Amino acid sequence: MRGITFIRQFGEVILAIAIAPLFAGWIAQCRAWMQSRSAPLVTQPYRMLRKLFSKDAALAETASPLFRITPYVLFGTMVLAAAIIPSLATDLPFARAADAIALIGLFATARVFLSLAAMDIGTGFGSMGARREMMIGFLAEPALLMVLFNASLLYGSTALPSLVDGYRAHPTIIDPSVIFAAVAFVMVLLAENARIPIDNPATHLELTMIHEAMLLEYSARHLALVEWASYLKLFNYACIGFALFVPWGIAIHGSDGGGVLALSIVALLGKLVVAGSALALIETLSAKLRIFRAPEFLAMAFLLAVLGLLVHLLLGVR
Amino acid sequence: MHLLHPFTVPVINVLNLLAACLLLLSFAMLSRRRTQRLITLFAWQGGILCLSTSLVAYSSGLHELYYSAALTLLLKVITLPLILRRLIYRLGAEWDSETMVNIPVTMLAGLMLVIFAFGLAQPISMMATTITRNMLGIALAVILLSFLMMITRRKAVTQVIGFLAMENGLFFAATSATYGMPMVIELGIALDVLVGVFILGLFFFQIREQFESLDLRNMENLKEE
Amino acid sequence: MELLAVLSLPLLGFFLLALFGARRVAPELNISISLATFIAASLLAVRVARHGPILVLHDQFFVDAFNVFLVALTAFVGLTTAIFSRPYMRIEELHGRLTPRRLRLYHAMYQLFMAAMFLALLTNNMGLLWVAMEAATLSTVLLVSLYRTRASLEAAWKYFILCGVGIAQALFGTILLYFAAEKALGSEGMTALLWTHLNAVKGQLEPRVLGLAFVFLLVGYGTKVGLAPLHNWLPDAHAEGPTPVSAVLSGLLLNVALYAVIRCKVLVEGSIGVALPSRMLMGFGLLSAVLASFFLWRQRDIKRLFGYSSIEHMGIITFAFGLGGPIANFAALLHMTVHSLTKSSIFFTAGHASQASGTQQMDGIRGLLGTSPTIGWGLMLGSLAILGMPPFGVFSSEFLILTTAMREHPGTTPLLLIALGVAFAAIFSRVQPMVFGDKEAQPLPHSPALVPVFVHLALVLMLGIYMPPALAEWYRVAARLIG
Amino acid sequence: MISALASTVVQHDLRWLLLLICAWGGIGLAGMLRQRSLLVVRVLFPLGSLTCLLVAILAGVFLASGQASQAMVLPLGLPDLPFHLRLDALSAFFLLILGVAGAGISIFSAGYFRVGEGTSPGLMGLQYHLFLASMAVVLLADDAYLFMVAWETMALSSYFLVTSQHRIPEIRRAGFLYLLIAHVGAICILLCFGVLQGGSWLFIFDAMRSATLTPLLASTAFLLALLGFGAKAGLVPMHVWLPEAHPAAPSPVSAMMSGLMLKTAVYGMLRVSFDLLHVRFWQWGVLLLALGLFSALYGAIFAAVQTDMKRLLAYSSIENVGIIFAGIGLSILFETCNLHLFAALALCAALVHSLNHALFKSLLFLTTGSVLHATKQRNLGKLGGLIRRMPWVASMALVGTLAIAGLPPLNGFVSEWLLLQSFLFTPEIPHEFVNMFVPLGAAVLALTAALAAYVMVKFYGVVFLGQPREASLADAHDANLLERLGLVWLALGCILIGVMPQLALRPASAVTRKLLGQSILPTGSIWWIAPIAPKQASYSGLIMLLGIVGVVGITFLLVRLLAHGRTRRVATWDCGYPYQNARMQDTAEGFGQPIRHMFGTFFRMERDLPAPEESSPHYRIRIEDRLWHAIYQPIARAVQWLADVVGVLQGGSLSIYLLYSFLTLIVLLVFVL
Repeated sequence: MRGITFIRQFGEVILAIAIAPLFAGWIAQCRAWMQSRSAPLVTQPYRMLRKLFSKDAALAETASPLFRITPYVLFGTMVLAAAIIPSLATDLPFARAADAIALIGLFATARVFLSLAAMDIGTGFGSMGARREMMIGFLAEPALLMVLFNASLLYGSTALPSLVDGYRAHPTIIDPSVIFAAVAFVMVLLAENARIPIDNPATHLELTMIHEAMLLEYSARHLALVEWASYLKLFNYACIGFALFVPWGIAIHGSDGGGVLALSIVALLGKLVVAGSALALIETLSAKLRIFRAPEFLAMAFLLAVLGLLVHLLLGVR
Repeated sequence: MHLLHPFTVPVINVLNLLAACLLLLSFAMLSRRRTQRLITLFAWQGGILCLSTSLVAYSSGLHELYYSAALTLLLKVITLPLILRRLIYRLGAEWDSETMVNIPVTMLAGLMLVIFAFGLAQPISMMATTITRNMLGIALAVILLSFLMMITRRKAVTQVIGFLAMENGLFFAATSATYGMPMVIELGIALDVLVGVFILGLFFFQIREQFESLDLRNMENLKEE
Repeated sequence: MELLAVLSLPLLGFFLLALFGARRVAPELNISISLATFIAASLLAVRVARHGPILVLHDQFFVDAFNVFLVALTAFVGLTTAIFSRPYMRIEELHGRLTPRRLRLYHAMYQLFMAAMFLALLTNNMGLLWVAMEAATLSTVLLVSLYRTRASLEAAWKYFILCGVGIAQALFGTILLYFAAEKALGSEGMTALLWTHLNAVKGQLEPRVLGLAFVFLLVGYGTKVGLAPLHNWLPDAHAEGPTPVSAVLSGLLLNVALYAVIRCKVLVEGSIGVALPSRMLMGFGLLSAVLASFFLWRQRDIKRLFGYSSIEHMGIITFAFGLGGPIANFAALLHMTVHSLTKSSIFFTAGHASQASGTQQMDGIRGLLGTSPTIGWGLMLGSLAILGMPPFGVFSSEFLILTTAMREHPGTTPLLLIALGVAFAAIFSRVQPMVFGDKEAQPLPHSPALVPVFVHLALVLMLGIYMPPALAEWYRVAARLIG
Repeated sequence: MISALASTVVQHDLRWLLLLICAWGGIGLAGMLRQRSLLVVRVLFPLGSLTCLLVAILAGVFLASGQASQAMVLPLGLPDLPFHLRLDALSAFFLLILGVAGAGISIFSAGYFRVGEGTSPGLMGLQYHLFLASMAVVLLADDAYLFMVAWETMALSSYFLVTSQHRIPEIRRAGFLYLLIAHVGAICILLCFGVLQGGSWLFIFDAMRSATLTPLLASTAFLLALLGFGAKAGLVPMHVWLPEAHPAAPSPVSAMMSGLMLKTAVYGMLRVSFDLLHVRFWQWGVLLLALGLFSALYGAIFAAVQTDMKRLLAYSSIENVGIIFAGIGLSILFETCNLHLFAALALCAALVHSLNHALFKSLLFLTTGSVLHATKQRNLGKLGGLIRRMPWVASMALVGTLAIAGLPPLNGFVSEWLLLQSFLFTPEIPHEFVNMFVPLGAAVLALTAALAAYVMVKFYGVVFLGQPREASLADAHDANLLERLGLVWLALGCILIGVMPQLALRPASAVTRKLLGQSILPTGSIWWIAPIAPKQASYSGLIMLLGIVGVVGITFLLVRLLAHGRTRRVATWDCGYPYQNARMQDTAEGFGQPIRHMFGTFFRMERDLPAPEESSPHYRIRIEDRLWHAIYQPIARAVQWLADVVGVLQGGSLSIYLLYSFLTLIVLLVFVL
């Protein structure tokens, strides 16, 4: 029994690592389609990773060990996060190590490391990126926390697997607050993953970039790990969203067997496809905001999440 | 007892007269400008005090009071005015006069004080067994008037005279209310007053040396800026 | 026997020093007489502690726990001040501010002043008390004007006139008291003014007269205590007199004057009840504390600053006596002790500090720690102690006073606290830059005698942490006497 | 044999503690023998550190033994009020904090203090150990008098420590402000005790415990305690002294003040509100919560715009104290609504955060001390790149930075997690509006935590990372052995509690059992903590750490094996910009710019903008606290005005003086009539 859960846990992590670049590739492809550009292959991220891994690394003279260790830490935290989030099943032995709040903490750890590494070299771009990244972070975190609060109020837990279980236990209830929370979550997701309208993953325009500014000095395997970590982050966020709002298809506690697992994999892939195209659509439809409009955007997210909370408290659905 | 004494009634009358004179003198001191005049008035006050004390002594048969009267005569009629006169002579201040606050206003304030003092003393003097009991009010009035005089004066010498006049009032109060204090204390008080005047005399010279004048308006440097 | 020694030794000292005060050995003579007085006072204190109150010489002298405690304190501070003044006055002489003749006057008057205070404390006769107080005033007037500068003359003049007038009021009060007593005790001449006799019959004294008498006595002796608004002489006299005189004025004379007020209060309360006198004392106390604290805020002269601080503390003590009851009286007595010790030690250090800097202006005194760590630390610790910082003893008494005030008159506590807070800010903001900072002052030509400072502070510290049971018992007895 | 020894130790815990406190006193006095000798410092401070350790062990043993309390009366103090001492779970917990953090700080101090920096080492040792001892006595005091004596001794000794470099005017000013506010706070505390005795007029804590107060009186006592302890803890708006005094002090002293002394205020608040007061009202909880959260946010925002590294940390202390007070407030709120388990959770969070803050804030202040010694610089704008010069200090500072930023798997996260968990239960509170508003507190808390991360990235990034902004930084040297020992001790503490939160939760639970009669769910497992129920929420720092380390290790190996590219050292690329230099990095001001932009209303800013044609343009910005101008300056002006008014009374004219006494006489006579 224990063995099986550990294997499942391991499998889930491997799957996450494997398909995270695919998800990014899928979004890029959708975006290109929607913007009537010729699309890169959906496997483009894998190619890039492979190319980067095979190169020699060029490290700035001033880089400290912190700079070199950060890609690994980033990758490690994201993998750990993937182990905690119930993307396929809820009976995960690792999930008990961290509830949703700890998950936010984990993401924050990654963010702090990345920002520190960006400041390590001592370039203007690096520190600017770090500053902006931290700014987005402290604005997004409260909003995300409110979203999770909302969910945990519904099901009386902050542990993600318990949330999913709880949802499955009362599938008939759809709380009106969920809608607010979902919108808020999507906004946070966009901000946290360097997406339009906050950031643009495809630009190196100095005045606007946030995430990319921090990666300027990375190369080869380090860059590959950082990129992979950011694919994983996007994937993780998507999975959190699925767990919170559309948990259909996730194997809950006690439901064993290969069939269920296969079904849940299919469900996950399906949800990713839909979510990816939706994200691409949002990105296509919106324009990049000036950096100082970002607080307004995130304040909006926060407001929505709080509204959801209040709606829940007011309507008192329990 | 004392009341059976044949001269009782006239003595009281005389005493009352003297007390009234004392009050009058106090008012006179309040309004005089010339230092020399003040000293004269002060000496008169002492004289009246001496007279009234001996009268009281005579009427009450307390011999101690004769000593008091003698002490008063010695100190307040002879010694102190003499010292003061010599002082102002040596200080060259015989002809000093001083400007004062509005005299009518001062007099009016003095009048209020007299009324206040009488009112205050009345219930107390009712309790007294002495024949001079009604004079307690006058004594208090003299004290308060001297106080007022000190407030209104701007010269060191006149302020001291005011201070001594107050001492007179006190002495008068002691005699009238209680037939005087015990002798030891009287002596002590007298000694203190004498020494005090000596010290002040010394001071006058030092003040004049330092400030070139006995005007107290020069002595307002120690204050909060 | 001890009592006679306490009274006569300073008097003897006065005559001796009046003759030899200008000699080189005069300071040592001064110290040894003070030491002898202190020994006699301690013996007296021990005797009273063992055998209870003493009445001697046809009841003219009376010693109980209340005044023997003050006698011991006075003798002690008198001794330490004499020790302190030895190098201090030498330096003053070197600086050319004093001549040997003046020193003779200083030494003689110092002993006369001590004698007057002992007489005031020990006498049982209210009239003699007055005489002694007046004598103390006269001797200190000469001490305040010792430098014969314009400022010191002005200060002495104001001191003399204000206290003279004040004490004249006290005399009138005494006359009224005698007047009332005569009716109760009969016109026995010498006995009618004896405090013990009065105390025995205080219930029969005429309330109306005693009420009036108390007003005059309070205003009279209160002027000497430095109660606002009768305090105006105090800062001037403290600032302009020689420092040892400021120390004894603050540390001793104010206490003695307050002692007189309290003796009167005990009598008056027996006649007219507790309410009126305590309300007056509390009113004066609060007003003094609050006004003084705001005055403190604007001071520039170091000795003036601590003069105002004395007003504040006298206000607090008066307030505590006004509160009455065993705890408040206990606290008031304790506060008298610690205030005397602390304030005199502050004046010692402040005196040396201004000598070293050549000015009494606090702006000119900087970086004492650099010049002389002992002076610096003495001033700093003394100031903290006087501001009521634990573990110093001032805090213990303030703790007791505050808690009793909260209990009896909760409305007064905010005022007290404002006074304490403002005083803290005022004094500390002045002391800190004097003690700290870069050094500007010159080293002193004579090494200062700072042992008294630290002995005082150590005693104050001890009283804050540990009170010997004998001392506590003594205070308790005295507090009970006051009622 | 050992168990017998242990049991005797447990039975006489308080006596042993007293002995150790005396030992501190002795160590301090011993330093006075050879005031100017550095040897004294090198020997005495380690001894003091050892004593700290023993204190921590004794406190820990007491907490583990589960005794109710030990009491003692000393034959000192006032005649009717001898010194009472009592050791119970609450004091033991805070003694534990004192001991654990104090040990690290003391051993660091042994390497830190030098001759010629302000106060002589011997005197410093006396003040330092007096400070330690008085804090311990504060925690043990069982009557108001001893408490006040110890409390003010603590203030006084720390004041002298703060002003040890008194030649600098700013330091003097800071010291004055500190002592003044401490004194005013102490007066409030004294008043609070005066109200608490409730008519018994006994100032022993036992009497206060049994006193029954009316709601009005109880609330008054609570508010006074809040003012008094809040002033010491640095709650907004009584915080103004903190960012002045903490930077002014030598770094180990800043560490003591921030790490330990602020905790005594927390202790006092807990002692009064949970132990001495017999009732609590939910409004108190709301007040404390609001004030705590506001302080937390305020501290974080101000920390983000600081340019002095120690000031930054000082503001961060305000933030953390705010979090602790918010936890206490929440606990009161729950407790008054009979939600005892949640109250225990919130209180536990506050307690654990106290411990955590003691560890990481001390650690960070100590690292600033090392930086200060190595570079003589406190200004963030003149530091940078120290990670290469001072690897030891930098790596320890990194631990502290991550911990204080509230990142898993370190200790800062644990307490914030617990507090957020307890916020989740606020909808259970049966008061309308309150249960709607309080969840917002969680958002404020999250915002604060995230801002703290921002602040700490700024701190660490600007000080240790990047390129040195000044040439002189090239000869910075790393900390010496004793200093390293202290840093490592504290850093290990941060890591250990992060990974094994049970170590802190067990003692904290002993406290909540005493104060609330309830403790959060104990788990036997060393792997998890699950304060309410495993299904509800669980956290494991250990698994997190192992997970991250494991994944990082595996990834590293895999990359090593599969993608074995070489590493070349090249010049910084920076988008190919060739004129790159150290001055182009973000300065402290630059890093704070988004915060200034967003929270501009909190600040009072003065900008000096250069004119366009200036040859050497200079941009300067000064940021001040609005509250200073809004609250403190008017008070100072009012006092000044009153002093001016009063000054008229002493006009110098003798006649006027005589008039005063005359009028007094008349008035009193009328009064008697």
